[in-house]
Amino acid sequence: MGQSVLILFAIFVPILFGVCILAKPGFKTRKSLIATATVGLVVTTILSFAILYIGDMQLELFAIGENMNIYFHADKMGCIFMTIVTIVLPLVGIYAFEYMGHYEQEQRFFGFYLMVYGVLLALSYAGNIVTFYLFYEMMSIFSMPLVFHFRTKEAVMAGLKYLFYSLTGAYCVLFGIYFLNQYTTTLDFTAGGTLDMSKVAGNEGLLLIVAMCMIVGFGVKAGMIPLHAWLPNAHPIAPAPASAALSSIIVKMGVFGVMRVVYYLFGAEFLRGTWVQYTWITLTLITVFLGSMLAYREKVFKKRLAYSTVSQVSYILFGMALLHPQALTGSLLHILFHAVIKSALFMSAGAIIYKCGVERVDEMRGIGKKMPKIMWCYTLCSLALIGIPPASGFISKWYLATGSLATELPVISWLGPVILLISALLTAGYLLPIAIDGFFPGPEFDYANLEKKDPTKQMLVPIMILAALAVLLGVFPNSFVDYMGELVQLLF
Amino acid sequence: MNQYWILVAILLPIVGGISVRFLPYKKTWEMYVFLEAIMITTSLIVWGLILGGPTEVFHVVHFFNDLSISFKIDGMTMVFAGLVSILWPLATLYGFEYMEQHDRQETFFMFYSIAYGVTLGIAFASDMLSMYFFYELLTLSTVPLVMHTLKREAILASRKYLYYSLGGAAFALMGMVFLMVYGDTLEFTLGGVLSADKVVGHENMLLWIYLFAFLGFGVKAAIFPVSEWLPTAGVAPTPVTALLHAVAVVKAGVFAIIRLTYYSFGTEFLRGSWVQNVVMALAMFTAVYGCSRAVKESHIKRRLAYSTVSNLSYIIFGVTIMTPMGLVGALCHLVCHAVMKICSFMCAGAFMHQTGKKYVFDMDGLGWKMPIVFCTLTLSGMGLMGVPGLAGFVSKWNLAAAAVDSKNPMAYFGVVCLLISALLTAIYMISIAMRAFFPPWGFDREAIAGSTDPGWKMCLPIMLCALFTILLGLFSSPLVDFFRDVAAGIY
Amino acid sequence: MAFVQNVPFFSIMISMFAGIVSSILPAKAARRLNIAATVVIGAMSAWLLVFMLQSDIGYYTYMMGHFPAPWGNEIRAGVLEALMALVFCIVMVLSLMGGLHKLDEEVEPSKENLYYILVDLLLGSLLALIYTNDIFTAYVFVEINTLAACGLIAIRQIGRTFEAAVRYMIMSLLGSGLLLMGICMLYDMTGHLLMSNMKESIAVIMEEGTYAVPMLVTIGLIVVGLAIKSALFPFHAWLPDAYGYSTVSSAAMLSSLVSKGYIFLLVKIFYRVIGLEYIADSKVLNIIFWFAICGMIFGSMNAIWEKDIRRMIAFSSVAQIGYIYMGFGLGTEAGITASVFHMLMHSATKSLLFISAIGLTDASGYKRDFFEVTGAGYRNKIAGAGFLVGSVSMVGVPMFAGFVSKLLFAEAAVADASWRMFPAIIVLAISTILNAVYFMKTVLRIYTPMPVEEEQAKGYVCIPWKQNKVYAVVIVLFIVLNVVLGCNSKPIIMMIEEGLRNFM
Amino acid sequence: MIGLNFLPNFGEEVAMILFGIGFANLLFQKNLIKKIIGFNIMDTAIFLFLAEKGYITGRIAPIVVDGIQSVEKYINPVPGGLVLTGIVVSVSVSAVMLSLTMRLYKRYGTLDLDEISAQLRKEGK
Repeated sequence: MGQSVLILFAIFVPILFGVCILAKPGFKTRKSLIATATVGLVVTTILSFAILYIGDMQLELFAIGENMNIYFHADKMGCIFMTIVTIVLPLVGIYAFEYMGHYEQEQRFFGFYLMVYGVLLALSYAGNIVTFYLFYEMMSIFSMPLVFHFRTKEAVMAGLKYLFYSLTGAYCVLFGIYFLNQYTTTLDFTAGGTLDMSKVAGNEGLLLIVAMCMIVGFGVKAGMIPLHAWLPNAHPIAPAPASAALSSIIVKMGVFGVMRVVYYLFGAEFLRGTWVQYTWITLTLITVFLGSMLAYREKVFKKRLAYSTVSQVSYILFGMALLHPQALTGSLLHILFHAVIKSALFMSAGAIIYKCGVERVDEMRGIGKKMPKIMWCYTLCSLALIGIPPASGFISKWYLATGSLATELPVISWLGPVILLISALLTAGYLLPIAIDGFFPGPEFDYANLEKKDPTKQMLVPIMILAALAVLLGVFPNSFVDYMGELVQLLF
Repeated sequence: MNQYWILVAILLPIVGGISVRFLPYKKTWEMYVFLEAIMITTSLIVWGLILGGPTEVFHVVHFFNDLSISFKIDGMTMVFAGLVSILWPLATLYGFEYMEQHDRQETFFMFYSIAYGVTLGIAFASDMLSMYFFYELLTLSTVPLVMHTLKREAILASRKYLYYSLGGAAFALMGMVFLMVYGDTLEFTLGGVLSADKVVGHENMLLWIYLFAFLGFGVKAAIFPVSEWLPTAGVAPTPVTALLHAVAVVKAGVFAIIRLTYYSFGTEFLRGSWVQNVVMALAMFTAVYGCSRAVKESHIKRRLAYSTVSNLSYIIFGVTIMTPMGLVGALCHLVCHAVMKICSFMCAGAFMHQTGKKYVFDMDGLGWKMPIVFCTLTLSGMGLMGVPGLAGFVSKWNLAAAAVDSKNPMAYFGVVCLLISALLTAIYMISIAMRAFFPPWGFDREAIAGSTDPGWKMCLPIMLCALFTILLGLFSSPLVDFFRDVAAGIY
Repeated sequence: MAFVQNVPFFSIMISMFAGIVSSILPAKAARRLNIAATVVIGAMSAWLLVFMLQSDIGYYTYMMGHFPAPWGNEIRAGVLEALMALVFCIVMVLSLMGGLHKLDEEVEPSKENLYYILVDLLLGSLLALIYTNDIFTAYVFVEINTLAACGLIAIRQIGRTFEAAVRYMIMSLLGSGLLLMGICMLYDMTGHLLMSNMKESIAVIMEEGTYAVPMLVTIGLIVVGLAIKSALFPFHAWLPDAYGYSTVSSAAMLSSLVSKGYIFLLVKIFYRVIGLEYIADSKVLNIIFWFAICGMIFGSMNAIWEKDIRRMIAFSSVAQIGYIYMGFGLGTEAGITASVFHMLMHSATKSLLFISAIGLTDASGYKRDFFEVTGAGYRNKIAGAGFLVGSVSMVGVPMFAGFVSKLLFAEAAVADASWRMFPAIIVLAISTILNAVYFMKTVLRIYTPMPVEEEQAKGYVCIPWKQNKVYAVVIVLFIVLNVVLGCNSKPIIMMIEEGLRNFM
Repeated sequence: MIGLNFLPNFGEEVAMILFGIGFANLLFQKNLIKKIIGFNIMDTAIFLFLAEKGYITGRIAPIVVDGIQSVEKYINPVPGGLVLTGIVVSVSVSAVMLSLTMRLYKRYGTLDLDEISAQLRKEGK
């Protein structure tokens, strides 16, 4: 029992730190604020790594209602998501200490940042759908202040839009939970699904509708087609560290929700070959294609990255929708790689804006000369994202493509890889030109009064670590792949 | 405690109220202490009756052919009387500070405590006639409260309220008469009183009469076609809107509908008939209509009044499912909504009392100036929204569980309506919290410079209600089990 | 024949005698005599009622001067008659005393004793209508009643009252003309004038079916005649002016007693002369039912539009009379019990309303306009309380008489479940709402305080209840009567049912 | 057959027609005096009808002249008695009506009821 209390600490330490930072009227100096925030980050990271190390842990907190109890269970799937959270968030936090110095009201930013960190950990440990839904809703509410941090008129509107979209998604999920409560043996996540076949016998149609509702509900957070409009205008408005955390982790929580529902509540067998699977796959493919097309046309740098998030996350959803072990491993891998790459890209974008104050892509000619280190990390990460072999992106796309070919679905088995390839080309189309113009600005660039604008070490180090990770994960992937492989065997 | 304590519980606040008006007082705080003492003693008596009271019928006044004013304590009484007896002393305490600005306090508090006695009368009534009797008295005793400020719009609001209520009562009377003729007795018995042989030829007519009686009592429960009076009654002072138009009067309407459906006509007779669909459709439409009107409303109290309209239809939706689980869901939301709504009305009242402003857009930046008030307002807003961990989630959970369990396709659509209106509630409650805590950049600071949190007499009830919301949210299983016993008829 | 059985004869004789004697007495003496006579008659009726309840003889007939039928006259008394007589006396005394202070202002001193003659005659004719068993005497006393009522209206001697008296006279003459023709045709067919004999011969006629058409015409004539006289809906044009402008006590007496007398005569004719079952299947009842339904709605609608407070109460009488005729229209035993109970309730509540209305208008500078009455409830507290109780009872709030009669009507309508039930129930509900609208509008109006400076400007004065003790006592007694009728209505309803049962 | 006793009941038919005329006059005439005349016509019509009822052909009036004879000799006296009371009633009613009309005429100078109420409305009291 002793270690299971660890989960409790891992969740409530950051939340407590966040509340203290918010509640304290004012810090004497900026340094003491940064110190408390770092301590918070470090302690939580250590705790979560300890949980990762100890492995399978359970904690039953208490019961709100009849079968509504707060229950934490750090199973294998939860650990994957917990790892991406503990890797990305501290690094983004360190980056943010430097970045936010430039703006005021930091205290509010860091307070909410730590609370979001705690809630994300709780989400990854959640053992049943009710606890998951509780912290899913908390996450929307706490991450909203991060989005409209600058409190300009459009920032507040974007924040509200973000909140109301995620609330709509949350209520679709709640609608599903009510029905699951009736038709499943237990609401806890158990690999392979918990549908009570005797009750389900009569009304499969109803349950398919419920499944579609929950997928669309969680899809809102993952930026899937019907309700993705909030993402492109929430990211550019938010400060860079917030949008980095947002697009790499919080969006993944939507994917995590879909994963839990499909594989741990309904079970893959129930949805295989049904109209739900087909509509889901077509939705993801449309998003993949649409996201990359919009990103290609977008001129504002952060908006472009936001659209790229939309399309990359739909890669993952596409892999899940195929309900095939290989494709599932591909999507799990892509979750890991995309989190790392996208946070690095957003942090580099933030650094460029922070240093040169330039927003649009066409104004960034010769950036490579001014900020060589940042641009090197940027280029490495974009290569990884596009899927050039040595880098990590290639492996996950490889598994996705082979997985989709392996499923005998009539049209999709060949159409899927084709669309993946096209959108990979488009990804190259919207990421590489920045690097090329950056390094080879062409003749009229005045090399004379050029002066280096690289950011301080505090901002640079996290980006470099992530860029290095993006490449190394691609080179030595097999430890991850085996871990994913045995996890996937459990689900089919 | 024998039966006569019921009479004491009902008459004490009435007599106390009248004595408050006519006894001379040197200082006002004497009156406050005297009135609060009466309130608390009545509540203690009520809780004494609930926990250990007699259960057989106690006839007080005999009318013609076996009609009588009589009292009884059954499951429903415990729920409603318990709820009212907890919230009324709190609201009175709140009222003391609020009414300092207004004159004619004695008359106000006279009718306020009379209304308490009459509401207890409704709760303890054991048959349709005595409930109808106190139901009418409740209208008469609350009209002067709505009219208290004696301004033009207050008089118009009270007139509209009076016409709606008396009109509704007329139709309810029709329902009662049919029960007298076609039922064995007017006594409330779970499962209905209609005698099979008398009803055999007239099912369709009786269904029509149930619809009329439902709309009659629905006036007070603010069902769609007849809900216009509630927002206009928002013009009354806050202790009135907080307690009466969020808890006592409207809940009396819903209580009457539950009595009508489960204890007089009987759900076996009504379930599956065309009336159930009509009534459920009405409830669902009102739930969405109430919220959509609330989103557009910028006057804070009218917005909360519209939110009451929609939340009441949640309860009525639970009732119209017509299964024991439906009743559990309805009772659960009846209690949770009462606690949450009274908290939000009190916060709105505190805001108006401190700043004298009435509109949502005057709230910019007040969150940091009046932390207690606006934190509790945000908390109760989240509760209404259905954030898990607070009371709203529990009641929505039970309502939806009942709807899904009833296997009635319309009930599934009802759950969708429930969630749509929860989303709309989120929109209009979160926008208030946003304005209070994160106002847009250019708001004028000196407008809110002077405002601070109100005195302890206002803050204490607000905080207590917020605490109840959290407690109900986290530890609701004992309460829900009690409701299950009530629905099963054990009490 | 116990002595108490002479009570009906004595009461009629006393009222007639008081009327004649007061013509020569000065005003004060005439007033005292009148009140004394009414009180004595009330006591005797109560004594008779108690006797009738204890003894199990249903009813008894009393031959005047022991002359048998064709020559002598006959009185018949039962539980119902005694009860009606008692209530009429109580209402008569209270209405008279309620309006005393206005009498001194509005009627010249020299003519005041004439007023009391008319009041005595009115009482005499009412009692005769209740007790008589001979149909032509009924007609004669109907005429006396009309003349007395017309005198009561015209006593105030302002232009309005004359015009109202003339209109009243014309309509009543129409009514009594039809009634007389009906009675003559009845006599023509049956050959008898005594109601009990008539009943057997009519039963015989009905069996043979010989005079089917003339019988229908006779019933029509009598019913329409009495409907005109008691201001049923289409023939109510004279009522608002008659009640609106006459002096208070006559308005109270007219509205609560005169129209009830004619309705009671109609009930007697239904039961004793023609028999309920023949009436039920003749189409006349449907006509009454539909007239009553329209009366209930349009009476209340007019009352809502009315600006003058006393004409509003007059229009509400039209609606209430519509209620009573709706009870007859149902044609069942329960329906008629409800109508009779409503007669008692209406007479008590209506005179209370008229008397308290006058108190309110006095406190508002004698102006009768609806908006002038604002805040009158505070200026004249006792009148305000009276008006509040009156309107709350009319609207049908439990614990007051109105609620019980509405409940009886609804129960009667539901019990017979014929095609009449739905219109009756719906209209009952709608007219309750309409009642609520115009009564509560006025109650709210009198209880919204008028700003103090405006009151001084208009010269309104507060009237403490001590200023007119008699008036205050009358209002309190009326309230008590109302609450008694409302609360323990069980014995009264039992009496009515028993009376109607042996009314045949 | 319907028309069979049309002739023998000639008296009653005349009475009915007279009654109609009187009733219509009382109701529709504008002038008050004409109304009173109409009322009297109506009443006399009823008394004619009553007298007609009492009459048995071939018998003499019920006045005892030469000693008491058997009942069959005389016609039925009861309707006669009724007519007497009727006449008393209609006379007194006409008297009251006429006095009221005189008062109205003295005050308003017209016998037309609608005109009187128009003047009253103008006065406003």
